[in-house]
Amino acid sequence: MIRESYLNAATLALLVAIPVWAMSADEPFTITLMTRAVVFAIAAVGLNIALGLGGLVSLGHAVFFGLGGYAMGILAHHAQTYTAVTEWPFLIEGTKSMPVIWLVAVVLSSLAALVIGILSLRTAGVYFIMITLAFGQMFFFFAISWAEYGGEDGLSIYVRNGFPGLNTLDPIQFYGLCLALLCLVLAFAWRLGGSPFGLALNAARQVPVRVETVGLDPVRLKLVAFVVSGAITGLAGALFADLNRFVSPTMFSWQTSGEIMIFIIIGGVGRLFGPVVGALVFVALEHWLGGLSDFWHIYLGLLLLVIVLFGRGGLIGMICGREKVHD
Amino acid sequence: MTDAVLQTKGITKSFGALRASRDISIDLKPGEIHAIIGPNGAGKSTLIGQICGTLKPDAGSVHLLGQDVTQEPTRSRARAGLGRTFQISALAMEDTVLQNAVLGALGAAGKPWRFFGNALKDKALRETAEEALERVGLQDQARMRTAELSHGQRRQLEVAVALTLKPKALVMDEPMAGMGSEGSKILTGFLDKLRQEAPILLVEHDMDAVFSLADRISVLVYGEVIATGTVDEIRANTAVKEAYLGDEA
Amino acid sequence: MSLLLLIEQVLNGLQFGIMLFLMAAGLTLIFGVMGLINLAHGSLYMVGAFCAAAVAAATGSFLLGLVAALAGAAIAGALVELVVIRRLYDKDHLDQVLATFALILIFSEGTRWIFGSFPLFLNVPEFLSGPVTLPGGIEYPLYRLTLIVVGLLVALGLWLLISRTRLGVQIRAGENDREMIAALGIDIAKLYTIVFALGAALAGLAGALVGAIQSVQVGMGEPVLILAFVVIVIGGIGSIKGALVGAILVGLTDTLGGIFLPELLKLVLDPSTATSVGSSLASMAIYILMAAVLILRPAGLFGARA
Amino acid sequence: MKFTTMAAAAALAIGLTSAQAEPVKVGMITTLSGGGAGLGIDVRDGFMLAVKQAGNPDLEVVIEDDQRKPDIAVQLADKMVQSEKVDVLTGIIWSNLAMAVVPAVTAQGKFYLSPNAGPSALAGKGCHPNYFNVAWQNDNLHEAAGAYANFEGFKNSFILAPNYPAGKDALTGYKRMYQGDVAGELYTKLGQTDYAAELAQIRASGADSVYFFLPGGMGISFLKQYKDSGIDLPVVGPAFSFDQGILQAVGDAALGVKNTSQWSKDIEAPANKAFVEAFQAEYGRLPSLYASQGFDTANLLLSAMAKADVKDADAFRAALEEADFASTRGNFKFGPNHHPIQDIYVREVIKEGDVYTNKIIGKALTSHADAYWSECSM
Repeated sequence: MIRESYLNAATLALLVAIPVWAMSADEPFTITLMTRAVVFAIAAVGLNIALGLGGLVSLGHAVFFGLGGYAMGILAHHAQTYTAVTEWPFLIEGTKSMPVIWLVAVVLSSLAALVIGILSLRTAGVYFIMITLAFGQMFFFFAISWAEYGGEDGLSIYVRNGFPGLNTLDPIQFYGLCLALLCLVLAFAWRLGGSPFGLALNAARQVPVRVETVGLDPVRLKLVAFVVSGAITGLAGALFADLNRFVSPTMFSWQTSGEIMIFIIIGGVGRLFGPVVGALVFVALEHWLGGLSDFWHIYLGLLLLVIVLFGRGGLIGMICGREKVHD
Repeated sequence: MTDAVLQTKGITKSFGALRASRDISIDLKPGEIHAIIGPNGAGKSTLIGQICGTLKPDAGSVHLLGQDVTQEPTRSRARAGLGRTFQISALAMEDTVLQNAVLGALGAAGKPWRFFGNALKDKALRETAEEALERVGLQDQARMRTAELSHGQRRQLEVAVALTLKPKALVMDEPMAGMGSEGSKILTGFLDKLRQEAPILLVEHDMDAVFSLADRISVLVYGEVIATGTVDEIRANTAVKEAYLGDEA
Repeated sequence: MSLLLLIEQVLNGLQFGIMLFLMAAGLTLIFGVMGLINLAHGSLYMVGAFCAAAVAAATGSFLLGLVAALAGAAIAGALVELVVIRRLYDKDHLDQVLATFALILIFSEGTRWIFGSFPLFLNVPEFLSGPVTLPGGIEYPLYRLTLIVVGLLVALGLWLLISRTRLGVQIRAGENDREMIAALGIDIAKLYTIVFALGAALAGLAGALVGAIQSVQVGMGEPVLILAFVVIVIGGIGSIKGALVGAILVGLTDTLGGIFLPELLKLVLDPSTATSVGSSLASMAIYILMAAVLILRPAGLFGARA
Repeated sequence: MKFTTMAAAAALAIGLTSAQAEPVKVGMITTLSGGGAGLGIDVRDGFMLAVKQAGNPDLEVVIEDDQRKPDIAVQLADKMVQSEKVDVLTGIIWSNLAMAVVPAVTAQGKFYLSPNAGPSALAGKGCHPNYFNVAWQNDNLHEAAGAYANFEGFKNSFILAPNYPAGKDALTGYKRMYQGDVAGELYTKLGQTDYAAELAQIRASGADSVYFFLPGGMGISFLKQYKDSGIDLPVVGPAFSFDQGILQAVGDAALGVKNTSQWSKDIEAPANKAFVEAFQAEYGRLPSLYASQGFDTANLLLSAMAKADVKDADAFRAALEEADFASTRGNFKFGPNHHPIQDIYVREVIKEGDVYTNKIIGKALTSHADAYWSECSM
């Protein structure tokens, strides 16, 4: 058994080493793949706050991923066509600036998470899974028929958005940016886990009635977790859209929600680096298995089954054993 | 006569045809241990549920420190000073003993909205938590996972979490259940002293403990309080003997 | 819009709802008895349709195809239960969602591997094809009428099975108290396999019946699966009666919403905007219905309070 | 899935030699798994048949599966450009995937030859010198259907399509040519499989004909249910719902239905006869229009390779513009926006032995160009 902190450090080292190698070996596509994994990891770190800490099995996180994506798509679309997003009640211009887009993505997805959370948290268990799924489907069908922004065709952005001081078109620089954000989000999630809020949320997942008897409101704790979680997944959505320079309703589909959840389960639910390991492994599988056979989904399915049936706590659980007791 | 810390006035609760509480009026005075006894199915859990706020009575009211809290949720009653321990331990089993105690301190301080800073390194929270653990004798187990505690130790932790709230009144649901005789003895001694700090409404099956601790006893049968009085009065009460002690009498 | 057209559309909604019920009944039964969320239920629907298409093509008989669909889906269900599903009962919902999601991948690509990427042929049998004239002069396809009747018969059969048979007693016991069935000396493992196979057979039957008027292709199960989940969540998970009511509600909402929302909006918007906004709203309608039901009744219409 | 063909069958090459020795690397991104894989497989097989026949050792093809997901397609395009360093891309089936990929790769100086999708945005203002569409602009087949409706004298058509951009383009295309009235216009849910409600509306509308654009499984469902409903109006659709792959699944319900297509297996061009025979010999099934498009795409590319060096973009582009290859469609040339100018036929579904297939009954449009070329400036 390897200590989890060593494994985490090794994962971080890989996240730096592989792109550096890819650069020297002139394999820019490997960097693109790594960027994809890192962006997925951010989305999953977001979901993990709701799922791992709060126990909220949300099958609707694609909503936030998609909102982040469309925040980028719409703002950049208007910027590249030199039109205003809206002129009423006040003028909103498009933009090609990543920080602004990120801010909009985070605000939008938080608001959506607040509304969806308030409504969904009236239910629990399977009903919660299903009501979040329903909200996902609503956004999906809305996006498909929203002709102004491309409907099912989606929106193409011809040039990646800019970040002050960086050339984001250079794969390695954009990767660095995403990795920095991932580290930030991980640091946040780590601090959150040990914070008073994290402690209370953790207890609210296990024994809501206890949290209630010490004078706290477990539903409000979960709601805040859901909003924070949605905001981070929204940020990832904006990055994903910028990685592809494209957004489409697929980002809202229930399969997207399922995939974000799969990253976490592959890596290990509630583990700080679970989403990161899961996203890396998933992207690698998608790439290598896809190269082996047309029917690679079969192998992916079998692998997922093995992880669920025989691997308690995902890959990290298999390698490191149960979580160590925090001090 | 001093004012009651906790009081129910004629609370009534039915589940369908089953009348689980019938016009129950009991109170808890400062410094006392008031025991509730009764056979299985007498409605003890329903009564506690209404006092603590997990169930709403159909009629009647619950008063805490003179305030009508009938419509308040559990958490408001907790913040107002009502501590509770559960019959079946309700603890975060994956967390450590200390984390459970800190949770109580956190609730008492009413500050769960801090996303940064380690909860376990917060001086005020930790002191409150450690003090409570020490009082129940769990200081050496602070870093253990709660799931690894023995049954009796979990009971002690339940009490410790309740103590972190600095409660004005305690409701304890069978704290002795499943404890060895040694453990029961220690806990009995502890509760004996605790009553000066916070009066205790004690639901308990262990008659030795009840008779040695209680200042007053109420007997609940079929959702109704058939008698309230001192230990001696209850021992002498014929209605109780018939309804509750049955053949033994 | 004429009254006759309205009646015809209501019939359409009813028929769609009853097809959904066949899917949802198995799903809700499995959840009620075993507490399992089975995302792979749509795959069993697909298996039924493919079995029916293959056998009908080989024998030329639609009825043999139906038998094959029932048998094929039941066997596939029993196998899956024995190999995978029974290891999931004591796991949490999250693991169940993931494992059955994995089963979807395996079933879909496996079917494509065996049958290829092109849709299969399965047609309405000669004796059920074409329209009949109903009282009032409504022309309605005979096959769709048959579907309504078959669906109602299945609902009746399920009700009899659960209320009148020994298996039904065991199923009800399983829903109420898992320890009790063990205490009654019932072989739980066997009961679970039977219930799962029964649910699978219902899904397979639905797949074959619907496949005859739709397209028998890989991936046909997922859209129906989502709808079936909407149905059982609205009805209350575990309740057969809830599934029936939920299915008809969803069927009517979906069918009538698609027609009336654009028409209603034309009163306030210009026609092309109304058509487009109306169509969007219509495709969201059932999800809005589901969210609304859950917000008002968090455990569905007929669900036991969680 | 990735198989690299160095076209080892050089022995088969007869007289067709490349003018330049510079090899050309082609990246094909197409749908090979999941729903809709049939179309991608046909395009790939048609393309690879032409490659094999040519036996040109300078042509290397890399094939990847996009799973019909836009984000995967974009990622594969990045891979093709960054790692494989391809010169030409091709293969995408769906308009939404094309919109995600084409602008980015042409902006990076690569050529893109579309074997199937032709969204209007890329034909008009968004046209690009390096983008060539070898199939059709999305509206074309629908325009042809409109023209055919006039020819048949339809006065009151009921039209329906899914509620997404290609669906709206389809009905716009139909109405562009069609001169009669519209009895009803419906946008259905994407992926919808039950059309009972729509059929009831058609029956009640008093229309004299029906035009539908419902690709894939949607069309199969619609046709079966249409037949079963007993509605007796003539129905017309674009070739997508009547192609070789799905006709067998529709069966009798399709018999006699008219559809519009730029290709049919009975087009009287020698190249077409040879193609149909070779395809059947190679893969043991009849080719579809997607296969013919893949085949034409490869031959267009080969014809340009014979004339110019791909590294000389201007010369190569000029060679592509000439479209100097024997198309399976007979007449084929590019308009100023690099979209085809071609004849579009009306076909009828017939049964040949046990196999359902199409037969040409007339020409709907001759040397037809798309409606957007005037908006294109390049």
